[in-house]
Amino acid sequence: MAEETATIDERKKLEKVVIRFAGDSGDGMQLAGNRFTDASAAFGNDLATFPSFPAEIRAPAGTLPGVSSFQVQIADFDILTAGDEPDVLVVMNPAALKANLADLQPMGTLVINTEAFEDRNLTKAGYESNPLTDGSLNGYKVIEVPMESLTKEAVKDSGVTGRDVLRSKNMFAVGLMAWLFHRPLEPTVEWITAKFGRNEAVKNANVSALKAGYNFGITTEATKTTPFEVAPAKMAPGEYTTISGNLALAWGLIAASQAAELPLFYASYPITPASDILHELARHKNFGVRTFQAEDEIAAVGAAIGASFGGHLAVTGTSGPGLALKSEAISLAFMAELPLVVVDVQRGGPSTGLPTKPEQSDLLFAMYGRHGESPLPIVAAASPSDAFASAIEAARLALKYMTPVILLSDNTVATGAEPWRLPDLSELPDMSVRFAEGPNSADGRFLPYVRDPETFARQWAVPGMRGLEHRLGGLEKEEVTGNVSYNPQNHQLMTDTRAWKVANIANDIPPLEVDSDDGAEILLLGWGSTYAVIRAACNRLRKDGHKLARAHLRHLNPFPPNLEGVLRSYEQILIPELNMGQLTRLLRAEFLVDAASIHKTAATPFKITEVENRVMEMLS
Amino acid sequence: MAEETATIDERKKLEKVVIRFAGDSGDGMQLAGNRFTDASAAFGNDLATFPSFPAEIRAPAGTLPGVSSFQVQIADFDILTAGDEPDVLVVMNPAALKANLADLQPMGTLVINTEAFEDRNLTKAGYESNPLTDGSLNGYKVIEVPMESLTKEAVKDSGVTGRDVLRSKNMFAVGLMAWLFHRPLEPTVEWITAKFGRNEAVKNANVSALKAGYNFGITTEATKTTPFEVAPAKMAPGEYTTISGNLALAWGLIAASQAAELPLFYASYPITPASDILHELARHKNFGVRTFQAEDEIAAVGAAIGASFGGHLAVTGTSGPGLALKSEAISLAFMAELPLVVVDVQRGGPSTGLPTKPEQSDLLFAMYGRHGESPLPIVAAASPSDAFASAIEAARLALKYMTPVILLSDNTVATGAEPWRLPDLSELPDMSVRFAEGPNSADGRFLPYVRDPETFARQWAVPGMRGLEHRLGGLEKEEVTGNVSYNPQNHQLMTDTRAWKVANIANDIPPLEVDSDDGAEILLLGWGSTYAVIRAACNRLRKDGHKLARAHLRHLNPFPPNLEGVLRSYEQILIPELNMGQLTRLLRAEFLVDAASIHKTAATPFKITEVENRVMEMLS
Amino acid sequence: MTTAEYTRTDFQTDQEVRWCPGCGDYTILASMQKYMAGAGIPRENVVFISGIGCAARFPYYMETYGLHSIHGRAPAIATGLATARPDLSVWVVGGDGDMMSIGGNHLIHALRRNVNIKILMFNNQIYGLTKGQYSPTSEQGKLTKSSPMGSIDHPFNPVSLALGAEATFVARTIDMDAKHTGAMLEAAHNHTGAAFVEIYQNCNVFNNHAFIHLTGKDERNHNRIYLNHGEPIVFGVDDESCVVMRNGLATITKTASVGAAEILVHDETNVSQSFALSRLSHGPSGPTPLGVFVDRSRPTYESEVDQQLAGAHANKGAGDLAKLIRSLGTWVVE
Amino acid sequence: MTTAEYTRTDFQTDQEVRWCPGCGDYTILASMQKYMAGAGIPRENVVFISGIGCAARFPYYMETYGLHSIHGRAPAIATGLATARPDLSVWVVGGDGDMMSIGGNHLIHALRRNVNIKILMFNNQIYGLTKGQYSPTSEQGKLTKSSPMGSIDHPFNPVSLALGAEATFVARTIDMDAKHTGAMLEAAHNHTGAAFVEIYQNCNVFNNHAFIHLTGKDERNHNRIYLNHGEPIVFGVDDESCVVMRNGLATITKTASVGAAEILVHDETNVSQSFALSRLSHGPSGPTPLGVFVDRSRPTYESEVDQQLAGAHANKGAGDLAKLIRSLGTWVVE
Ligand SMILES: Cc1ncc(C[n+]2csc(CCOP(=O)(O)OP(=O)(O)O)c2C)c(N)n1
Ligand SMILES: Cc1ncc(C[n+]2csc(CCOP(=O)(O)OP(=O)(O)O)c2C)c(N)n1
Ligand code: SF4
Ligand code: SF4
Ligand SMILES: [Mg+2]
Ligand SMILES: [Mg+2]
Repeated sequence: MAEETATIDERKKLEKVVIRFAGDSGDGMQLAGNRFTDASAAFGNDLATFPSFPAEIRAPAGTLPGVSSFQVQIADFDILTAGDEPDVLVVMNPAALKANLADLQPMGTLVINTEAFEDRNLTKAGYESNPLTDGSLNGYKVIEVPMESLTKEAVKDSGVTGRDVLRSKNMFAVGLMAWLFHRPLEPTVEWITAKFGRNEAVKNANVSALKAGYNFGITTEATKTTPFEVAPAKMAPGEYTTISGNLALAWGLIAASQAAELPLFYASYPITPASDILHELARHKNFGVRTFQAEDEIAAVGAAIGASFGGHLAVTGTSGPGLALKSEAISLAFMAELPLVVVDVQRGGPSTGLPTKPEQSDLLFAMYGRHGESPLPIVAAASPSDAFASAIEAARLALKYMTPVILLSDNTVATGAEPWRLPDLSELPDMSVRFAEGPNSADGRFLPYVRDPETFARQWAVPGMRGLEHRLGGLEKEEVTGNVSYNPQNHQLMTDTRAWKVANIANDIPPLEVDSDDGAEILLLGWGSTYAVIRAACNRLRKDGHKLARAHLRHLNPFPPNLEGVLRSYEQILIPELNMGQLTRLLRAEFLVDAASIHKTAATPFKITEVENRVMEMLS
Repeated sequence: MAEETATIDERKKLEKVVIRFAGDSGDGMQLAGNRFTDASAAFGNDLATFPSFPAEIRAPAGTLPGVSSFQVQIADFDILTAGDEPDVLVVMNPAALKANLADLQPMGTLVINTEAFEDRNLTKAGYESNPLTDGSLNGYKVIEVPMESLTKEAVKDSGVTGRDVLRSKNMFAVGLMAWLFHRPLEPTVEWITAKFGRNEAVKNANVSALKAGYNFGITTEATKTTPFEVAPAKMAPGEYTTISGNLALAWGLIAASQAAELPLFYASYPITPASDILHELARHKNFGVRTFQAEDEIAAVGAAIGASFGGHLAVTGTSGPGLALKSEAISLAFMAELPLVVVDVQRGGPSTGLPTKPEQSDLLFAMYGRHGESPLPIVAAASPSDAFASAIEAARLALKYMTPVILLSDNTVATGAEPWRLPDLSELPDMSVRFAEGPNSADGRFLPYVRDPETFARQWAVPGMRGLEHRLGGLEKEEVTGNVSYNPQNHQLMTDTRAWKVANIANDIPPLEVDSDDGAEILLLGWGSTYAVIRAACNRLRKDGHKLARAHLRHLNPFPPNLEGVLRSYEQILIPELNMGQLTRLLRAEFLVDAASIHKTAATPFKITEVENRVMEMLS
Repeated sequence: MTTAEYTRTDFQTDQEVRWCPGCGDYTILASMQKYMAGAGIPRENVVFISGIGCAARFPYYMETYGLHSIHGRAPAIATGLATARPDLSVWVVGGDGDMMSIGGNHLIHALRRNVNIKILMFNNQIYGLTKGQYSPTSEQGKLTKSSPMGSIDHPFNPVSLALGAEATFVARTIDMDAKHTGAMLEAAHNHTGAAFVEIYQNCNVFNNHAFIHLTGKDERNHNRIYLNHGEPIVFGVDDESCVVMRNGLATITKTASVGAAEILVHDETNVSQSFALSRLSHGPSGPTPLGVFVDRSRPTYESEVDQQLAGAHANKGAGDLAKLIRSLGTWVVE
Repeated sequence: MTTAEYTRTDFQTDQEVRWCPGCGDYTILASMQKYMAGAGIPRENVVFISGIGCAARFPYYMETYGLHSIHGRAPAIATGLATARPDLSVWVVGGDGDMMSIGGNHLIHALRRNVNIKILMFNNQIYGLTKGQYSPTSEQGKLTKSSPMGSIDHPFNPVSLALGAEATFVARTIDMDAKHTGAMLEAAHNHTGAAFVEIYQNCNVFNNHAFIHLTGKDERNHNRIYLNHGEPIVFGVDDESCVVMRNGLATITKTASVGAAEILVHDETNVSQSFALSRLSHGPSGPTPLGVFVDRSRPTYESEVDQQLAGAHANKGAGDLAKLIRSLGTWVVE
């Protein structure tokens, strides 16, 4: 077959490569990126992706705000982030070039859809002269491709007409990249067939464009650049899939519902970047999942509280602005001691902020974002695949301790994707719930605030259970009976009890694991989506011979019991955060440790080098 | 006159005395307490009050939850709290006795309305035998008064009938206390006349009951106890009034509106204990004050934001649950950089909590209670009268720095009363606002995010100003232009700028004043309503010869610039708080100081002795 | 105990009832306990959910399951509970502030969705618990603590609002008429879907005599217009008055002055006509219709949820987690 | 520049308009800019306030004052602004989600209070900005991302809801009919008080053709029922159809089949009758009334606020702070 003409030996062997597809929102770049990613995953590469798209549904075609991009890093070893500067940049129009060129590696490869570089588009992108001809691309390896006419030509027999003709040009790009990186075409052809099977013309057009792109590579022998090769990654043996954080979180909730043997009730009001959790769960009604799209976030958390009172595993999901609206009701669930998982997929704030950009700036809000003394357990997902286990852990704590739990995800986790080694489902934690079984007082009544001596969780009795009728509410409760009480000593007791109940969870979570070199002087401590970049920075620094320790917190409240000891074992501590240093503040307050913070709120994840450089500064 | 028969010399001279009136909600105890307080104020005593009433409008008559009480401390020197254990307890029924007796000083004076001690009432209060006769009151000086028949007798010619007859018995109690403490009757008579003037019968009844109480004291020669005397206090010269915190806060807002020459717009949704601010402001429409009772707290803050956009001094007031609901909109005001004062009159939390009880547990919520990075200035009122100046300060900061400001009050400040030396109104701060005067860009446009180089406040242009049309919003703003921007560097810049703008306020607030003894080893640091108890504890400890320092924070964010220095000057720091140690957490995080915390959430203010004892422990 | 053996006291709790003496809430509580005793619903399947306010303390006094939640959110919480647990009998209780001020949005959404919950709004036209501010149902001009020169808010007509919000059942009754209250509770319960019942309730402390035109010995005979499905709408002493439709408006006239055929016949299934009836009074200051305005049928929200679950189950089989996590395609690393 | 000299471009901003090509929002924006150019209101006195959504980006494109606020809260913010500044012309713009889902409560309260704000709801029956979930005006059964088996929410009828909420002005128009849109904007502006205008708006990306029955070349002639005050309600080709009242219901029939006197005459001041008209359609799937449903007069909220301020001023004189702080009585310590 033609695909084989370029042999592996002629190709550049790379350990990893970062590719970015960029074009207009209408150019189908997300789809192109995803297809390429899946083909790479199937080929056995490790990978991590970072999609980026405008907050507008569709900003004007050809303009800078309209640029959409998708970055993927593929490697033959265990990688973590979508990478810093791309090695290869595919641009479909001048705006995409303008918005992305600064990130491309020096001497990086630039694949350009030349036909889009006509005057109107150049003006829209703010170019005064044509970069293709004015010498400004001299520092790069440019592959010029007349993608539109080639696509037109390729699809002319497929049966598509009008707009649909050029729609396939993203597949042309995927095909070309497949050649460049020696990806198989089959997974993509299969996908196209599954997706467009019913529309023969569109299917044919896409397959033809894909192959045309691949063939263009072969034919032109890559317009004189050498094709790249990334060998399959050495990943732990097992069965893998590629998963985004939102999907993993949704599936984790379903898994928790099965482990707890409780129906799942998910109430939400759509909001970027959390909506996909709702969409995903809505598709799985055969798992007994009820999704409720509420009139607003308050109604969503309210409905979840109602479902929790009714004995379901109740979850409500949102992003920052929605968490703000839920604050008062979460406080009710805290007082009523009802299990509830509150998912916050963080995005750039404050206010409406930057809805499609990553940020970790809701940690202190999760911690202190309620009036009165109302501490809650907080769990954070570290990566797309980790969202599965984090969701299960959040549900486990909520049910076992009869409390709302905040589960933090963020835009990077939620919309990024990575290979996920499928878990052994028989090893899900035991989460079976023990409902109250009968009256628990000498006089035959049910007292809702009788507590488990170990967890201090109160008993859960749900409507329908005969003889256990009781009333809950938001006024201070009398210990044991749960009656309304304004008694001063009781208020003190209950405040202490609620705080203690949450603090005590520290005894029920694994100690913080530290990946430490002997003689490490500096501890890199993270939480949430900085996991990938911290590990990557660590890997690089270690390759350079530096001795480091690295740990990542899944539990932000309470902290793992050994955290203080860990902190005191290192001379220096560095905490990278996509905020103004929120975990750092918590640790300072809690342990009086002078941890250093590297933080930013620049609507983008850390670059590995940013963390690396800071560590180097601290080491010197 | 009969009143003079007991001469001063025969009376016990006291420096201070604590009196508590307690009865059923329907017995008019708050009114009795207030009348007695005013009479004492007029007499020149310093005083502080602490009302306490059930959260129910009217819990069942005669029951414990129905008990309402009012405590006042009067003194001949500068006092601060309503006192710990009362010296004199007036009880109108068995429930009031049961609920309050434990607090009475050993050998304290107990004034009892004996006629209420019949079987039904005893049962309702949960007494199995009659405390009047079973010896359980042996440790007290009991003054038994058949108050009902005496009142009936006294008012029989006044013209009142039915229920109104016994309504006056609270005035009987006030009269008796007036005799006991040698208060003049005139202020009370005047007040009755002003209040009931139009209803001759009710007026007469109240005056007669009042005098009857006084005369009962004279006649029975205090049933053999010696009457008390508290000489007028030595207060700073000046004109005084007695003021509650809610009123002082409302008046402070009016003063700010005058100083800023902006109309005041107050939007609120009723909530205990903040409602009285709304009620008070609604009465002063002739000051150009607009009050808006919104459909909920979100609408209230929304309307205030609208009014602020329109150029008014906009304020929204609430308590904890309402602050939770306002969180998202406050974040909008923060992003739009619009001036706004948000008043939170804290109460016992979490959730609905203890709506009528004091607590300071919203500090961390005020600090961190918004998604994203959104620091706000926080100002807290230390006492009822201090609410006046605090309100002015909050408004000053909001207007000068174009930012929402959180003004914290609490139940103790809001509903307590104290003498207030009237300020010299000509010394209100200069708060005149400089609106934008015209286009501020080279091309003749108005750019809303052009900043003052000193305060970093952006310019304020309001609708109606020609040529200054502009758009604000909650998406991230581009520096200078205020256009929507998803640019990463800009987001970092704006996050930093907003944080810096607030941090910079530290240079515009007075340094923390420390009332320090030479050689003081321990610093007592407080904020909000603990002011009084901390001062009182300090006074006592100093009388015992201890060397102490004491300081009180009005600004919780940013802190006064000298705070770190102050903290580092003392070996030990003690922070009393009615929460679980929230200021302590802030200081630990900010300065890594190991401050000690004495805290409680027991629905009552600190007792002086609680603070005193803790200091003694630390000193030893 | 079987449901047939219930008496009123079986629905009383050990909590002292803490309303002001004379408050209309007592009467409504008694009507509810009486109704429940005879309703035949097992106590353990009944849930009362309320927000905050005097009225909202109701759940503490009903020996059933209950949740005294937060201000305004009871309809949302009840929606979640009823959707999760269609087997229960879910009742929502709240004041006019709770339901129509802060809770207005949840109320109208619960009504349009036709969640099978019974919403009782105790309308005393005042904020009781916070000691007397005007509410969204207070008449204009009302002097209260927050409106010392008179309220300027034009009030809602709760029946009109509910009808405009697609309610399938709307009724009005009054605390003092215990029999009628009981009948409305029964009708609400028998309706499959969201039921909204406005109950005029006297707050004798902060808004005494608000309903005097409907409760005064004399006035009530002139002003209570009882609606009965299929019957001509007549009222007053000896049915002296009646309602007719004139120029698209429901209008009161003397029965003697019109032919029998002209008298409007009440039709619970006709939303437009009932809306017109709701405009006869805007607050209880004159002749005011009481009874069921609308009772029509539409599938309940939770029944449709259940149907979709059952449908998905039938089509795809019980959820298989192992399959789900493989659904995007997998590959194996050896 | 005087207001007489305004042209449409004077209301365009320097911001690129960022809706999808073909979105109905463009048409409405053009209608608004055209209307504003001729309305005679000084630009600096005009304020557009919106929430969040595609529609809610509107203020960025109007060269007036503007506030792109947060989701659902625009009516509340506008209420504050209009109350503080009755001299301004305050417009609220939002989508069906913004106004009727999260913002439903503020909407109905603004309407009952009759705040002098003009509320334009761009109803595309979908959540556009969040990429296509069903909204409170989506038809039942709609397949969306969040309702893969079809939406089970019974939608609001926005006109009915507004009428039930005591609105003094309610109208409906459609993006594609720019002339009618302009006329509705003008009528809303001319109305003194809260005006609610539902504008059917095509979202060609997530809900294309939702209004095809009213915009399709052929269908529109059959389905647009234009309401005109004082005129009999006839529509269709050659006015072949008309509306009559039957058994309290507005009903469509053939014009030829009824006597002229029987045809319903539209009366903007009659809420009951207009409510009946609003029930003719529940979403734009057949004959649907367009035009002003109700336009009646009630004092505006802000005028009453101002009156109370003026009254207090007249009675008590200008506020005197020195007196105020002494109003509880004072004493002097020498
Ligand atoms: C979020 C919040 N805002 C305000 C309050 C204060 N609040 C409690 S009940 C109430 C209104 C009471 O009126 P209504 O609902 O009519 O009940 P009623 O007391 O008259 O029965 C208010 C404003 C609160 N508890 N929570
Ligand atoms: C508090 C909050 N919740 C949710 C969102 C997400 N969100 C933005 S716009 C929108 C709905 C958009 O629909 P609509 O109001 O009909 O406007 P359209 O985009 O269709 O014009 C939602 C749910 C948000 N921005 N803020
Ligand atoms: S305040 Fe009014 S509504 Fe509340 S309990 Fe008292 S009488 Fe009833
Ligand atoms: S998503 Fe729909 S409503 Fe939004 S801009 Fe695009 S076409 Fe218009
Ligand atoms: Mg009420
Ligand atoms: Mg929409």
